[in-house]
Amino acid sequence: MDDSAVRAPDLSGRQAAWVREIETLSEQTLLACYQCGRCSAGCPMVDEMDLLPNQVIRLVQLGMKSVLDSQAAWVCAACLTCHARCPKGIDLPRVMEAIRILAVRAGGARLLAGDMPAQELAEAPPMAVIGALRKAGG
Amino acid sequence: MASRTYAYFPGCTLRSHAHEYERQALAAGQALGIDLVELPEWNCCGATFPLNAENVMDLIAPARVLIAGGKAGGDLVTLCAVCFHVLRRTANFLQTHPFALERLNAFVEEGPYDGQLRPRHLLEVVRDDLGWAEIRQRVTQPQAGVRLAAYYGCMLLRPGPEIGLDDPEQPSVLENLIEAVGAQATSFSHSSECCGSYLAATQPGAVERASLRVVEAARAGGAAAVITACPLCKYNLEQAQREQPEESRLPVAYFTQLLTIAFGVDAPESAPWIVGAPA
Amino acid sequence: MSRVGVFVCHCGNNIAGTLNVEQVVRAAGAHPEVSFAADYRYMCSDPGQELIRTAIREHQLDAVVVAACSPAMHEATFRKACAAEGVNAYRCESANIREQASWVHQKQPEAATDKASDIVLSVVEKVRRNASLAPIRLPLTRRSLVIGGGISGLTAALDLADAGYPVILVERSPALGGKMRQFSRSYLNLADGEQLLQDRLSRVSEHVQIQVLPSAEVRQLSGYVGNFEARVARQEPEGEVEFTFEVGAVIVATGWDPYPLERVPWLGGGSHPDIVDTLTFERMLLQPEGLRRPSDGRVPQQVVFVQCAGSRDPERGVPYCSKVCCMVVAKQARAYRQQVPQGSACVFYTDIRSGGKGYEEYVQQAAEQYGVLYLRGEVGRVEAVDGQIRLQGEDTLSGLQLELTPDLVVLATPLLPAAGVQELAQVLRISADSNGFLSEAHPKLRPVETLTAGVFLAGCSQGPKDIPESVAQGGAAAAKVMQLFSQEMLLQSPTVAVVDAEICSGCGACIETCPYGARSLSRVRPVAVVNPALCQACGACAVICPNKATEVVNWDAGQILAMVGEVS
Amino acid sequence: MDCGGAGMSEARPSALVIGAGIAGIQAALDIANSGYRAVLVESEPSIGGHMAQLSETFPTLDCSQCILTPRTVEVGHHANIDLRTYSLVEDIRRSKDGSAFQVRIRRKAAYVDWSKCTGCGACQEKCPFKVESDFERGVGVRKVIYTLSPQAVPNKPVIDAEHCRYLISKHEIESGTVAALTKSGKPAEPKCGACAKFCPTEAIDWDQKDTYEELEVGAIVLATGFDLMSPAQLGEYGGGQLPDVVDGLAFERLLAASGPTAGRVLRPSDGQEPRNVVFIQCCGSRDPARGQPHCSKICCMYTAKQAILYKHHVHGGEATVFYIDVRAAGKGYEEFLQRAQVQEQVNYIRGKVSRVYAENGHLVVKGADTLGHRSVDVIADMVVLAMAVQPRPETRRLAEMLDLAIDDSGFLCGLDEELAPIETLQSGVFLAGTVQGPRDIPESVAQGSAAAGKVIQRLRQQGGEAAA
Repeated sequence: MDDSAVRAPDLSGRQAAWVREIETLSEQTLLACYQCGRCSAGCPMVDEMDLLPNQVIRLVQLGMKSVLDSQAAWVCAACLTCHARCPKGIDLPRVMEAIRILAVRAGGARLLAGDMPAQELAEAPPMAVIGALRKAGG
Repeated sequence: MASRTYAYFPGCTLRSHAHEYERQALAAGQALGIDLVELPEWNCCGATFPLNAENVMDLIAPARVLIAGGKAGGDLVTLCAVCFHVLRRTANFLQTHPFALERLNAFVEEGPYDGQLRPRHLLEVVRDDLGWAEIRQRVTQPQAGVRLAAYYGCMLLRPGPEIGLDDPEQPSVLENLIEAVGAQATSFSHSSECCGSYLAATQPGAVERASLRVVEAARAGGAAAVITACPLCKYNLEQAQREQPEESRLPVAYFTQLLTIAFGVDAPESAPWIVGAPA
Repeated sequence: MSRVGVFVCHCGNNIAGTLNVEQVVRAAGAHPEVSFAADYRYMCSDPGQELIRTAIREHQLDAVVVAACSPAMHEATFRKACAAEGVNAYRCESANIREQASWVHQKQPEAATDKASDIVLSVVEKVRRNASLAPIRLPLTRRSLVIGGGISGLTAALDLADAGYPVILVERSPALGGKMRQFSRSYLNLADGEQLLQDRLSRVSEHVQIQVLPSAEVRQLSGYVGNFEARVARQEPEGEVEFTFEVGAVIVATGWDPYPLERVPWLGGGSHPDIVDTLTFERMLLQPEGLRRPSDGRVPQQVVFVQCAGSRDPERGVPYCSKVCCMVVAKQARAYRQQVPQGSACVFYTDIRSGGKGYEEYVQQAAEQYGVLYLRGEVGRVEAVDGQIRLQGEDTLSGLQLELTPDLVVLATPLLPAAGVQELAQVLRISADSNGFLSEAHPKLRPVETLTAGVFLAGCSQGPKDIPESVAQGGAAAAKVMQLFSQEMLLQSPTVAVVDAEICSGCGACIETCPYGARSLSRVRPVAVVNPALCQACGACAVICPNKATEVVNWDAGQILAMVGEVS
Repeated sequence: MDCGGAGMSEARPSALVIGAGIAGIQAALDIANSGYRAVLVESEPSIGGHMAQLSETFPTLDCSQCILTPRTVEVGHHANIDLRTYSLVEDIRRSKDGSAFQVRIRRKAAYVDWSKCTGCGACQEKCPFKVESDFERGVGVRKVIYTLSPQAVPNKPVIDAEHCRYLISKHEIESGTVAALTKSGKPAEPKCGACAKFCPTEAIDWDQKDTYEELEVGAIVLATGFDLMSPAQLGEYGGGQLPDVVDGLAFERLLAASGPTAGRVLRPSDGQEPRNVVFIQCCGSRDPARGQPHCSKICCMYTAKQAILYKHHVHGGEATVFYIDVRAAGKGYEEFLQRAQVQEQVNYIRGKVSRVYAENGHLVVKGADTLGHRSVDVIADMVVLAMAVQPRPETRRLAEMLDLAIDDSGFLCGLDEELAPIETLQSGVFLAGTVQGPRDIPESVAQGSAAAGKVIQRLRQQGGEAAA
């Protein structure tokens, strides 16, 4: 991600509308996160992500809207490992879901059945297909 | 043996991909005096539990299953780990969020749902209603010497306080079951690591890498097979190995198969952990 | 002929793991005046002490050598055990074969064994020549001098006064209360510093046992524990007035001073009126019209707090952690967000050090409930460009470089030892560490004592501390004084220097050389005399005396030569 | 029972100090050295508390036992201190005029008559049964008749009735679960009894019962200290399941010269020297979701110390510390941390560990490096968990007895946590040390002294004359 180019994050204290939206949708207080990184330590999908899970929260804390372009939310399998071990009890999969919802609303990524690899669509059990459509289809 | 009757929700995957799971469960149930009576009418549970505040619409599908379960009376039992997860969390949510329940009831014709049902997994029925002693008694073909990896994945365990099926960090129900049929549960470092779940449909490469880590860990523990309660876990673990020569793949089996074989319902030869299993 | 008993301690494996204890016992046993020699796992344990007592009875011992750890550890233990069996305490000596042999020569067990044997035999040579002595008894004045009227000094003074002991409380500034008076509030109490101190201040001013001297400084302290004489100079409108007090104990509670802003130039210190330190911000929070920034009186909309602004920075600032800043900043950022709800508060930090009761929770609330944004990283530079403050920093967690233009920057600069404390330390004959904070007698177990008997420490004089710690230390120092004052007479070690008046020429060389000021010329005739209460038996006088007219009791030349003879 | 209390003058004003760790010891000594009587009650068989378990202390690396034993020995022989070890305070009631407290103390049956015992240790040597030792934190064993250490004060053993073969079989015979007569018709005899056979002074007393004592005191100091949260509560770290995952106190025992390995760092599973040790901080601390909300304060420093000592013990060994914030706030602490990081090359990684599991004879530590922006797996031979400091169970009982305030974590509250941290809501009841919250040794010592000061003040105000 090319966040390093952005040199003036929104630290205004008046949270941007999209940050508030994420907090409302996910019902999580993101400033509660003290960035211990435990979510990133245990995430089974972390190697597939362009941002560490804790950095996803960090960018939301800093008001960096570029987080909405990150792939991390789409690679999250909602396995709840991070949530189960978070010392502050933050439900990160809900944050990931909120980011996906915002991205879909913004007209960005949206998964349609036709987008899925044909083989997977044919072979995968319905629970995977339905799950993927519901998680990523908006 | 006194017979116990439960309402039973199969879910989509058991009717399309995991027929064996259902057959084994019904057969093992019969041997144990467990009567699983399928709901007269049911629909998909939704396959995921919605993780956002605007979830009421997404909860209609699982709520309808709960309503059907309530009408059937008694406990509602599922086999699929994901169905179980979605139904139990939906039930918990509606029980603790009266306003959401009220809103939801406005949308479902079959209702209203009273918010009181606690859906159960067959593993809980076996462990809590019957107990391991009864399983051991029923075993005619003890699986002595067979080393098996107990694989929970995510949905059966997390979030621990809400699901409450077992200790989310050090679970034991599958190990206990394996040992009840005379087999040995191996040490398995990845017993509750994620296989990649529904990303199978969108990110097959990522799922394959995650699933292979699970398979390799099971192999490292010396397991002859992986025992699971989830059709998606089974699919993902098997898919990840599809490029490997058949004889070197680590078989993945439902816990119910352990019962049917140990009870003599299915032929010993049908057990994947004997056929081609490493010593 | 003496009948010496030698007891060699294994100290678990500390000694026996390295050297051959049995060999040391044999070497000691071969000495003609050693009547009994034995070893045991732990001589300091009850059975170990019992071993000594039984041997004294059974072998009619009249002197004892315990070969074990440093005498600083257990000399008192073994002397007490000997005294209980009628052997004079000063006929019992420790031979240090742990710190001086087994610990330092772990790789050379044989050499260590030989060295330990030499040490033991040399101490045998000493102890057989030791005189039986009785402790010196001295009177004492049950009044104390408390230096510093901040929270720890006030606490110490009140505790002593409430216990019935009179106190002279000397404060450098015109008013009592110290730095706490300037605080807008504390972490837990909403009231400002002035109000929080109210109860203590009024009790001090009304207490019959407390005499307060504001605008005053201690100029000289002579005498010794229990019998000090303090000269205090007080600034009065008509000039300096000097007082002399006789006190038995001194508590130093001189607190801290703020670090000059100019010493953090890379953070813009001193370059712009809206770059302030935390103590200044405390006062700004108390402005009756509400928080206004100094330059133009506007309400600052974005405040950036910079922690470790000079602390933990051995190159440019001070090497130590100032301990209180993390909590001070959390408190101030919360207060700011309360006063200016639409404003933003960011805190640059390296590690948040909220180790204290309820502190972690307090900081978490700052972030969670008060919306304070914590940025983990250093601030590279703060500067004023055309009147606008520019701050360059980094958030190491996101990897973002940040360029901010805050309305106000609050620098959490280090706590410095109070100005003048070095000079005071010299006056009091106590030491300070390399950072200028006063040194305690032992960092673990004697945190409020100094190595000068009768002088105690409390609060930030010893190092940065928060309020509850300062209060506890004030109370602890007071307790140490109470303990001292509860003695009827002070007992002092009799192993001090003595002067043979027949030989002494009164040249004064020993007076010059004595580091403790324990020697003076007799008023009666030109010979040196020793104040036994001040003498620490260092022996410098014995070395310098051209006439061999002075020596330390039980460390006389004959003993030392005999000891040397044994090891050479 | 005779605990050495005979001859003490009830008329002398006295204070009760509950808990004989370093804070309680300091309070008792300061009270006693001021001429007042201190009754020091300790639930363990001997005094010293957690400090007796430590190897070296930060930041000076002084040997803990070495600096502690002069204090414990002084307590043991002090004319003004009445020591009541292996004892619990059962009840406290304030007198009608409010100035004094009636205290009831229960001394647990030790099955050893301490007035006869000389502490020779023959019983411990001959006892054939070993059990896991709490004092050694599970990495060492003790006999069923035991003292906590060879330097114990008092150095008198107690019998662990739960594991004693003789007492168990004696109970079986008395309760009728075993026939009262043997096959040959002789009365059944309890088995073993080795300690009694070899005791030279016949000090073993199989019929000893708990005994009770009532006394009146003018003031109370609560210094009941802390416990570490059990690693078993952190299943994700294999706590309680993986033998080479130990807590901070267990690692102290492995480092201590007086410990079960005589100061050699050997991992519990196979006795091998670990080449790679990972230290995880904030285990259960700063964790309102599943552990304790508070910071345990001491862990950052003892972890730095343990990492340094480990590297001194095992040359070429690698030490890695996972941390969130390193809290080195205290005199010389920051400098000590710098020493660990720079001179001793302890590897500090900012991030919390998610999981520890065993694989191929090693431990895999799944962590994150939040500054390097990556997840890291560290292969380790041993993992040390800096478990949360939490109050001891009896603290709550005492708080209820005395009607004291407790905080969310269960620690006792001072009258004003900032301005009057030593005093409590109850006049005459004072706090010292970690009973109030996590703190290090110098703070606990200062608080012990400060509490003693409050006691002396009170006793002097009550007009009692100190005995010189």
